[in-house]
Amino acid sequence: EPEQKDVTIAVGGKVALYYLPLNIADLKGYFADEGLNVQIVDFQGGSKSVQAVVGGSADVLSSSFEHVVNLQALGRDFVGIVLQGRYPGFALSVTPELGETWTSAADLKGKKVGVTAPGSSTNAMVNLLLKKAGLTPDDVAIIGIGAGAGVLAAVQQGQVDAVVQADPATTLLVDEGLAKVVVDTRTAEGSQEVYGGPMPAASLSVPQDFAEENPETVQALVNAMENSLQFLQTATAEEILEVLPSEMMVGGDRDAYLKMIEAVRPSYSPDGRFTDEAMNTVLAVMKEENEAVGNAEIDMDATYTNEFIDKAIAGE
Amino acid sequence: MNSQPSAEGRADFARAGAAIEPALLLENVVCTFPSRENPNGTYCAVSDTTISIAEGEFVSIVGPTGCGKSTLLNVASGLLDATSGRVECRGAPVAGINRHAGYMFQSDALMPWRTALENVVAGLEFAGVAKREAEDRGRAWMARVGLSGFEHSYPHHMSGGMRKRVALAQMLILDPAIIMMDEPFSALDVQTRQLMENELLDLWSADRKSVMFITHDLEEAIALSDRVICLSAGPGTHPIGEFVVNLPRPRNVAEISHSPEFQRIQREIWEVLRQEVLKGYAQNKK
Amino acid sequence: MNSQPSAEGRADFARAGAAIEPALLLENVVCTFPSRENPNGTYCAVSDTTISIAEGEFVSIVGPTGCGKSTLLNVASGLLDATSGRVECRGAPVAGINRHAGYMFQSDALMPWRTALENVVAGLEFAGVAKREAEDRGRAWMARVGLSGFEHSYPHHMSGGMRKRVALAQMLILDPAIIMMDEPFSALDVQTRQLMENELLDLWSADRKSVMFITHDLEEAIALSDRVICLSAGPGTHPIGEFVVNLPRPRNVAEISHSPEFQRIQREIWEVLRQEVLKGYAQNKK
Amino acid sequence: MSIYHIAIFLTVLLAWKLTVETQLMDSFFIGDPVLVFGKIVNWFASGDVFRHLWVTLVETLVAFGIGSVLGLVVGLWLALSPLASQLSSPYIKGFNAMPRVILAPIFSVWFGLGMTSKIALGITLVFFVVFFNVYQGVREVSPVVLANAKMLGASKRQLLRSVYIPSAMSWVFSSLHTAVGMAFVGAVIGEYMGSAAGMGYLILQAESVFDINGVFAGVIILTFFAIALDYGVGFVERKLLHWQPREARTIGDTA
Amino acid sequence: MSIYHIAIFLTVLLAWKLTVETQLMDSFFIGDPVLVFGKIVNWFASGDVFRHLWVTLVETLVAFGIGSVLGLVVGLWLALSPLASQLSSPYIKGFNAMPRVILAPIFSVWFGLGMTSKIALGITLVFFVVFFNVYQGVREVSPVVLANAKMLGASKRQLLRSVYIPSAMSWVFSSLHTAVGMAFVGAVIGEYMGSAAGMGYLILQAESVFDINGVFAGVIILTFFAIALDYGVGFVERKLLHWQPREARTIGDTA
Ligand SMILES: Nc1ncnc2c1ncn2[C@@H]1O[C@H](COP(=O)(O)OP(=O)(O)OP(=O)(O)O)[C@@H](O)[C@H]1O
Ligand SMILES: Nc1ncnc2c1ncn2[C@@H]1O[C@H](COP(=O)(O)OP(=O)(O)OP(=O)(O)O)[C@@H](O)[C@H]1O
Ligand SMILES: [Mg+2]
Ligand SMILES: [Mg+2]
Repeated sequence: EPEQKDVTIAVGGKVALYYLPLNIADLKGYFADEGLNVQIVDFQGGSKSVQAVVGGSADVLSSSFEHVVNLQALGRDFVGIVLQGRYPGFALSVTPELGETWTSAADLKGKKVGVTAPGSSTNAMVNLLLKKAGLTPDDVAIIGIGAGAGVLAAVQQGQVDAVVQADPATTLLVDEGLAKVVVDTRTAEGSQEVYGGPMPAASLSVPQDFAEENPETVQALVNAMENSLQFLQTATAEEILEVLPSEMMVGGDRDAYLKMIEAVRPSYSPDGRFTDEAMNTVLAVMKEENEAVGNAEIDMDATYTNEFIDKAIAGE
Repeated sequence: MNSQPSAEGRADFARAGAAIEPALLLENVVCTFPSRENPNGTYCAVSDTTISIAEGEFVSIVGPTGCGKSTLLNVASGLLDATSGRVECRGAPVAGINRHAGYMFQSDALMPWRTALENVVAGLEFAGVAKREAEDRGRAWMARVGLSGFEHSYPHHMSGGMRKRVALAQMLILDPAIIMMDEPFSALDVQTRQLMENELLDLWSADRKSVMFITHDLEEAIALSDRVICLSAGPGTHPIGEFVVNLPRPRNVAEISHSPEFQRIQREIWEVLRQEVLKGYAQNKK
Repeated sequence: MNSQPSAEGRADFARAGAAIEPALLLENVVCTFPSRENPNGTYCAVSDTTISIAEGEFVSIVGPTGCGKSTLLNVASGLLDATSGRVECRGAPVAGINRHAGYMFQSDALMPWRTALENVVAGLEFAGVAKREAEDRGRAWMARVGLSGFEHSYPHHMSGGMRKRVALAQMLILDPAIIMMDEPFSALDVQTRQLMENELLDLWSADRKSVMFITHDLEEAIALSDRVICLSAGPGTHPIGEFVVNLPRPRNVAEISHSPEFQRIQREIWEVLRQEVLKGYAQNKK
Repeated sequence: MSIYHIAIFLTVLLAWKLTVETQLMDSFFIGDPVLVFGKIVNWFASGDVFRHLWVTLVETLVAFGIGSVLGLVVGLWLALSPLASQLSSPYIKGFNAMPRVILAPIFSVWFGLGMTSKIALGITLVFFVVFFNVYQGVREVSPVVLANAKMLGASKRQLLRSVYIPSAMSWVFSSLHTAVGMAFVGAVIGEYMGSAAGMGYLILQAESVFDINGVFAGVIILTFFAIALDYGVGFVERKLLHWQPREARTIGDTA
Repeated sequence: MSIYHIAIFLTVLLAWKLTVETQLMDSFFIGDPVLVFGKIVNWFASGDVFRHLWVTLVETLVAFGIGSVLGLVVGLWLALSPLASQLSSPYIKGFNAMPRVILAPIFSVWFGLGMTSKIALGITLVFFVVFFNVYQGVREVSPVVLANAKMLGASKRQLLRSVYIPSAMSWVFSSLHTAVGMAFVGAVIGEYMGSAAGMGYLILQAESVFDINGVFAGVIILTFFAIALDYGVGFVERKLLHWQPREARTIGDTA
């Protein structure tokens, strides 16, 4: 029996494929099955959802795991309870002209690179790539262009030469022939190339106190998520699509959407567990890219727990 | 013109003037305002009024307060459209602003954002007169109305009488062919008033303008005019008497009031008006 | 009080009144305004003026236009602080609004968002009189000033003279101990004016209020007052003459002007004023 | 609503449709009026939209009401108290220039994720618009009318009720027309920044899946309600300001 | 800027610091004044901020200028042309209520990601504030002053210059005070939604990594500039409106 039945989950950009496991759990009623009454509150950006949970107006955070590490550096103890994605799913796409001659991130020198927002994970990815290529962030112009229709406009009008975006923006860009993917972290190889290992993506996390006070609630959440992840592993793309309401279908184009689901499927975590390798990767990346994390002592063991997910798997 | 207690010879002058095209003609004018007393009610301020002013004629209009004098000037100046009736100026129907007329309003109408001098020269400025020349003429007019030294004062820093004099200069500087004045001198002391009246007469006699002059001061009306028209009390105001003033010109406003002819006319007008006011007052008082 | 051409016996009345605490006392009042002509300049409108009004005394103030009459009323009513000098009302210095006084302004001061009746009863409303009673008294006053039937008209739908009468009723309905009026009747025709003057005299004689009355009409000033004060032309206005009017009361405003005493006083005042106006005018005209 | 309004409306729609059809602009960015219309019909037919609309309308109305009253009260207070006005003026100006979106997270800490935080955001927008106009309106009171009321014995409170407020009314209403818009903007932006219901939420959802027609459908529905609310304000305005002097007109005046 | 203003300012800072120290409120949301101050000093010392500040100021000023002039012109036009006003009124009201943030992507389609799109956003905010006030201001012109000017022979154009505009000036300035804030909001929100530089960009960057001190540093810098701009408007206002009737004062009047 969960201690707290009504749970508010904060998420920035709910309908993004990035958070598909959460949406499936909600839409297929897995939360309800566990006796939870979940309300998903949507925010305009990831950082806004974090603020809502820190401020106590939401209980559970569905965000990229990097936020959990960042929060610890700021003295806010959150624990990741289940991982939704094992690869970030971002892709660096460049204009077709640039794509033809593309060799490495060094080609970005002097170019305008669009990211979702300055300081965000997409910005961090650009910085990493630049560093690998021996450049600094000052060698390019970083432009915040959001993740909506503005991305297509910016590329179409040549206001950016390259963008780092998740899906659906990436797929849409490619389908429209506006851009070519050159670095793709939707796959293990891409993640390896950029981050030096499997980079954890979306996760569910809760404040430390919440986990201590409501272990049954957390367990129920994790159970539901585990079911959702299993479903994603086993179901066909069509079956997944069945679950989703039409409002979530990007551009209303069924075939395109199926293709998109296929493309991102490998990036979902197969079991929801946090692996040591992933934890090391994210710490290393964050140490370099985030000033607060760079200056802080981070105890990675405190940022996540596999206790609940292990129970959930065992309970199957 | 229901009753006409005194229709002397000079009345023919007015008639004749009318025949050879009056400077200003109001014919069967009716003005009905929406009334506030009841939602769909109306208030007939002026009913079936015919007034004709010949070229060069000085006509005063007197009547009980609230009878419709200002309303008539508004109609004659083209600011207000009559409910029915014909308004003509020098033979042409008045549509929109009457361009031949200068109008000095009863209430404060100076532009508060302009200094006295800027107000006086406003009309010249609108007519495209060069700034230098306009200011020179403006200064001269400020002096004529006794306000030298107040050129740069704003209206709200002037007394009621000073504002009136600025308004007077503002209108007269344009030298309009038809002058309409609504109680222009009521805020002035007797002496200043006489100076201004003489100023007006000088101007008028120089090139015989037509004047439509509203006043509550019978002496003033008689001293200045060729003809005095009395209006009845409202509602449904109409002329109830017309008095031709045959006193010789040029007249000195301060002295003329002692002549017996003057006093006779004054008594006559007084009588007509007194009954009218009492009637209206009784009516109102129920 | 530099010159005092006529200091009859009744002047002692005023003096005596002053000794036993005048209703209103202005002592050595100076009013200097910032001038617009040059940035740091000043304009001394009133200089070193002493005026005392006894309880129950009716005092008229006359003077050339723009000399500072309204300024004095503003000081006496507490609306304007004098640059220097003492202002007392019934023995207490006036600080802030003079609560004993009712003031009828020279310019339109009605609240445009209230109908005539609502304007008339405003003072009663402020004093907390019940709505029903206030309206009844308001209606009666509307009738007294001859405006029955216009209760629900807004000020801008009324003529100039009608607005003045509403303002009159608005002030008198409060029955103030000291009545100050700034050219109250100048927008009224002669007959209505006499009706209103008589109305005012009735009210005044009923319980002997003190009145400070500004007018440009000498006949009016003499007919109504116990004393007429003449002011000099500005700048630096000060009293230059004080005339006690010893005509018997009750007076009928329409008839009194024929008495020889009346005409003598009128001539005297006239003479004093005429010189003053010409002086001011010549000065202004340079 | 005359025939002309409808004609203009149809012309705009036609121009929009033509722009899309001729590919003058990409329908991906400006949508397609037919699809937008379909979306609106669909929303209302399925009843999905009512819950969201209700939330947004309540937020808007409450923000509009509270914000206007606050603006009125503070505006009156500061206009009549020169000291308070002088001391607070830099802060008021500063707050007015503060991008409110940045306050959204703080509001959700204080007021939660429900309607209250959106209302708070709306109030911060409405308040200033009304405030500045009331402040100026009070200072524009005719000095002689004010002096007259004082002489008639009005207390400070009565001056406020009988002179300052009526005199400033046309200023207030002018600002209310702007404020209607601001209240909607506040509610929708608040929802857009983070919420679980409301038209802003709906629009954010549509935007996330690049459903530009959904975005426009939401915007158009909001617009209609804004116009309706504005008509309401105009109605009250005409009732309250019927005393205002306009150019005189006689009956039968055809001008 | 008197000693009182400084005293109040220090009190506010102290209260802020105390709130944080006593954990009355979480410094995660309201930052720490000392750190905020450090951040500002740092930004200026390193010169990082100048580029961003410049961008935002230019956007703000241009939006303010164009928006105000447009508001003035359209306001005058519609106030003097009843037909145009009647036909366009629902559209104006609708646009005013449209949540502008949602238009940001469309603006970047039309105007690119540079300054122009932010200026456009700012204009849409400034315009309506000025417009509604000018519109009302013109209709409040004293009928008798207007009639007088007409009788003095003023043409339509001269009426505009000599009567309508001066008479509406205090309305315009009242709206300009609100508009200063709106211009800043427009620029910052625009940058926040997508840009390569500007204070909004800086704020968003800080927000992404939960650097609330950075956010506040940005907001405070903006606020100071807004106050400065507002003083500029106030200065021009006092110059242009010095004719306005206020309660009469004598020299030496101590009240
Ligand atoms: N705009 C208006 N709406 C309704 N009634 C009006 C309007 N203007 C004037 N009236 C009415 O018309 C009548 C005549 O008004 P008008 O101003 O012409 O009087 P008047 O003769 O000039 O009076 P006064 O000598 O007092 O100035 C009055 O009863 C007034 O109430
Ligand atoms: N607020 C002010 N600022 C500057 N000067 C002023 C102000 N008020 C009045 N004055 C000046 O003071 C003088 C006296 O003005 P006041 O209104 O008292 O005259 P008045 O005697 O009432 O004249 P009138 O008979 O024309 O009403 C005038 O010269 C005027 O210019
Ligand atoms: Mg009149
Ligand atoms: Mg005066």
